[in-house]
Amino acid sequence: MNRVINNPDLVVEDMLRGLLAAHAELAAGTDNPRVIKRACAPVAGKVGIVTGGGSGHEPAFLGYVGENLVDAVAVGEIFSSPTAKSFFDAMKAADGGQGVACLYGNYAGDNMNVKMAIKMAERAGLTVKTVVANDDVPSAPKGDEAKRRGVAGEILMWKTAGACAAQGGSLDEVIAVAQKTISRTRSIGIGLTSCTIPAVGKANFHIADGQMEVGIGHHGEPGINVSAIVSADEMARIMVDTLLPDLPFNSGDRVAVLISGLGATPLMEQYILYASVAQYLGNAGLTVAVPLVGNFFTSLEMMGVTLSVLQLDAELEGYMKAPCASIGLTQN
Amino acid sequence: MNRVINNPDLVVEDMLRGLLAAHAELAAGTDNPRVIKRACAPVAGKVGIVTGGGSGHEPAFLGYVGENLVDAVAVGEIFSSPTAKSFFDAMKAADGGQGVACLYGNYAGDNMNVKMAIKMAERAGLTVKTVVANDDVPSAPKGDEAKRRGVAGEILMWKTAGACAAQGGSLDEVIAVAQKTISRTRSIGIGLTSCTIPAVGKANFHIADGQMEVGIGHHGEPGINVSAIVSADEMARIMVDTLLPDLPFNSGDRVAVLISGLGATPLMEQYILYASVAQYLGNAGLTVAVPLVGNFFTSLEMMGVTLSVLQLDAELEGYMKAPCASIGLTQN
Amino acid sequence: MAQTLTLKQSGQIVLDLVDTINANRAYLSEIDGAIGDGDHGINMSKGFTLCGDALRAKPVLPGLAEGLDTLAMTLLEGIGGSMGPLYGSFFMGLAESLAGHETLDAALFGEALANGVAGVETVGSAQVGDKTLMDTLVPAREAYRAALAEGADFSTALDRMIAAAEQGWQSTKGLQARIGRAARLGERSIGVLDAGATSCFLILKTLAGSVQQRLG
Amino acid sequence: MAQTLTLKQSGQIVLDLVDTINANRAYLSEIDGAIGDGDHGINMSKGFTLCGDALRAKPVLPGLAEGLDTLAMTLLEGIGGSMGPLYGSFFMGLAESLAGHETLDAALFGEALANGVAGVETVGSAQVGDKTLMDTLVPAREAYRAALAEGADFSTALDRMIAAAEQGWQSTKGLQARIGRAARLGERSIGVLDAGATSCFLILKTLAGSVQQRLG
Ligand SMILES: Nc1ncnc2c1ncn2[C@@H]1O[C@H](COP(=O)(O)OP(=O)(O)O)[C@@H](O)[C@H]1O
Ligand SMILES: Nc1ncnc2c1ncn2[C@@H]1O[C@H](COP(=O)(O)OP(=O)(O)O)[C@@H](O)[C@H]1O
Ligand SMILES: [Mg+2]
Ligand SMILES: [Mg+2]
Ligand SMILES: [Mg+2]
Ligand SMILES: [Mg+2]
Repeated sequence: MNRVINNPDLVVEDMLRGLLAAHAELAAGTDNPRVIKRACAPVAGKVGIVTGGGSGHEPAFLGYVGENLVDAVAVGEIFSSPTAKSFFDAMKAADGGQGVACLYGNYAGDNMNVKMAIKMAERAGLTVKTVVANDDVPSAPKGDEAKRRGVAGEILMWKTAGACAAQGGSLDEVIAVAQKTISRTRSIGIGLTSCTIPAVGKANFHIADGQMEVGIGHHGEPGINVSAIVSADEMARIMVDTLLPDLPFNSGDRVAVLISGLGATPLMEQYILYASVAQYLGNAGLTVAVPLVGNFFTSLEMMGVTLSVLQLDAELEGYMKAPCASIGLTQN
Repeated sequence: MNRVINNPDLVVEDMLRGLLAAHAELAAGTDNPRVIKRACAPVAGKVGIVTGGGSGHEPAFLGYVGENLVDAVAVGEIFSSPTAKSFFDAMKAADGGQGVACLYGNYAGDNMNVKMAIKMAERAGLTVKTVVANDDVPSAPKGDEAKRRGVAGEILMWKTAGACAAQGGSLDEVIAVAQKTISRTRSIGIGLTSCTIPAVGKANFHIADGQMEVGIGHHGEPGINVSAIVSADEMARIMVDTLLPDLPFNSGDRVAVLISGLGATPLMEQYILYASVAQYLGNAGLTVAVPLVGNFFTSLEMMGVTLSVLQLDAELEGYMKAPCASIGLTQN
Repeated sequence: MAQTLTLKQSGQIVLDLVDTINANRAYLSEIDGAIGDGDHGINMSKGFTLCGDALRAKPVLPGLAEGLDTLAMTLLEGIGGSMGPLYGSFFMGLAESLAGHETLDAALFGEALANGVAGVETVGSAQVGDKTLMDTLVPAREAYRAALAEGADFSTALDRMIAAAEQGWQSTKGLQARIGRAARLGERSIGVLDAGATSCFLILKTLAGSVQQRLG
Repeated sequence: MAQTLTLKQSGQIVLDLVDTINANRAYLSEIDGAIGDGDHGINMSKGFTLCGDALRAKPVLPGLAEGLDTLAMTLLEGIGGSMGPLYGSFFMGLAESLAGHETLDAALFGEALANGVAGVETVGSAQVGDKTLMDTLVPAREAYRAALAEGADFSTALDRMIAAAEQGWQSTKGLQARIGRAARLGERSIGVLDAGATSCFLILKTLAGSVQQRLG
């Protein structure tokens, strides 16, 4: 293990210490050490945006706390859901009196903890509504969308919902925007190497050298198939061919495209992939109105990439292009 | 090789294609396929900022083309200096009539190519002045600073000089700011794994599993020593203890701190390192006025980190905090 | 033999549960290691230990209802993943039913058990046969209900509950996991016990035993 | 034997240089592989081939001065790293000295050679003994100058230049690299030839041979 860590059991604590030390203007701690909030949260009169999930995906989730984005985030152990209490505390931290939109990913643990957190929130008199991201196409067949996992498309939903909330949207409006965003988003990942949770010390899944796993999940969940690594162009073709028919996307659509490296894949290669993705999307008659390329949602030091495509409309395009400031995404 | 590439000999071309497709508002190509400029460059009446270097360090160098940063960049093969012609063409692309500041790193190839480019620029009637970054402390002993390599500290010099130029600084003022920045910056890297140039196909240096190389260069240049990996806290101590006496930094100084992952080291671990770095700097009486943590200057998929510390004064702090927009760094 | 116990004086039962989980920490992780990620004992023991510490830190040991509520809240606070919400809602269900009562009798226990199981069902949406703790819980609830319907006394009903819980737990050996981490293994998950069903049996058995002991 | 050649009609000499480098592509990379990164032949051949293509694409083959200038510019345009600027400035130095002249005689060649070597010196700052192409270039320049001073004719001076270049090149075998990539190896760089010194010898030998051929 070639890591920059102290006690492997305390990597999340140590990370949070560093992150809070570095970004005092952006993010602040709370009484719950596993809840990070915007320095100015709760913002009175604004719908609060909450998310949360396991650690190891940095800058997701906590890196999207910021201006016109997420107000508070619940932080779990590596690849493990935050506690119900942490989700609840994040809701409290985000509540500016207009209710809270809890926008998270479709994983068993997160679903259960959010459910319990909402129970606690109801007792405390908070209004909370949720949207569950299920953008990962390979994780369940079409028709069974409710079973699909949430992956990097979550970022797009935080972006649009965060912008809507910042512009004064009501809870129902914010929820509708988040839901519309994720309903129009399709994602797929390709994994090239596995990763190692520091406290475990050995890889908890395996991809043989020279192999790629198409459709792999953010924690090594099995994908559609394993085959010999193909060219970036061929990867792009496979990914685009999987995503476009699923929504379906149509010629003439304007889209947001998010390519995220999974951790160890160089930015150079992410742009190489984007070149082909852009071409295949163009061939299909789509216009990329919002392109995002970088390490937005990672899995420790996995090699690989994910592609997310969001079918825009005028409202979503406006929200996607709105300014924001956070560790994970800043635009002006 | 678990890579997302097409032809290994054309990775730079393919990357540039993707990058230009993704960032049309920010960056534009030029007649020279190895020169990228700001979409709006040259900006009339503004000093042009030029840099350049080998590829494989993304987002450096080309990712810092943008608003209040670099105007044009010469792009080399992986880990290899751009051609003299490319540096010259970048100078032409950046020249808005007030001269060009070419701010690059101290490597034999870059030095020679910039020298020849300046010869060409003189013939073409351009005024070019240079600052050579030499912030990497382990690459030569104190007293021999001119022999030191330039590493991530280059980003700080682009930032301050870019801001100075944007605010109307003359060529001499811009050069003075860049020189002051790099003269007050000290950097050190620790490498934990090596990396592989796609066209070569095997690692061109080696770090044994469980070992770390303190002071390693961005292309695997040998460091000060190789030892068993220590804790992040101990790494921070070694790094801080190397940098502080070298300038020297003094109690009461305000500093900018830049931690960069070398490619495959997760952001989580970079923040773990920052937690300890901030503490050791605090112990020494320094105040971190500008903290930057992320993959700012990488070496393909190397694992490891670099630390750069810049001794601020009021002028430099202002320039460091000025807004900017680019792939590598956006702040508002 | 008494047919009720005083809730206020029965807070020790929660500490018995804590002891049981801690005593079986390694065993539970070992079972989870076969078809899961080997951390079930660690997860459970982390949450239960927090609760034990919280209860022991109080000047007076709280009664059973409050103790179970503390257990629920510390699980929801102390462990993420799925065990926090699943066992958290189980114990919250028990605590909610007992709240406001002075004594625990057979009927109230049955009500509380059903409420706890319903909580797990709502949160986890697992069915009997999915190879989870529901395979222990549902037969236990059914057997207890049937025993009361047949006129059994409190202690006898608890015996019947435990027998059914044990059978349900053991049945997981032959099941293919359809939910949770082990579901990924498909047929390869058949042949070993389920970790959650195991901890659940140990919890019910301790709960029943401690109640029976107090019934005299 | 004539003592001058017409520059306008000697552009073929540049194509001879291109052929020499391409013929030795593998050999040069092999030498670089021993203590460098094994790409010297690739780097050189890339730049020289570009120049050959550019020259052959012109309706009329340019003369020697213009041809050398094209070679210099294509190297500066086509290869980054250190070979572009080093050989670029060498050939630029030659071209600058020849520019404006109609004929090449022994004195002008000596002037051009010195100017080219000065260009390499300025750009690369390497000294004799550092195990670089300077170990070929500097003895070559000195020997040529001495030959002229002693009254040797053009062709003889070129023979003396090549003999010294070869000796200088061979001397790199015993040297420890103090500059460039091989310097990292310290003492381990001793015992093999330097790649740049090798390509430089091949270039000077071809240049001299082609000139001599034209002197008749
Ligand atoms: N939806 C669910 N409903 C009920 N029990 C579940 C559910 N999902 C998982 N389980 C139980 O969780 C147990 C695993 O718990 P544990 O190892 O602590 O968590 P994890 O699987 O996150 O490592 C399984 O043995 C199973 O009994
Ligand atoms: N500063 C310098 N001055 C003169 N020659 C140099 C200098 N640095 C390197 N060289 C020459 O460069 C040669 C290596 O060239 P090449 O392999 O093409 O480049 P690289 O080392 O970048 O791979 C060495 O053999 C040496 O002769
Ligand atoms: Mg487990
Ligand atoms: Mg687990
Ligand atoms: Mg070489
Ligand atoms: Mg080379």
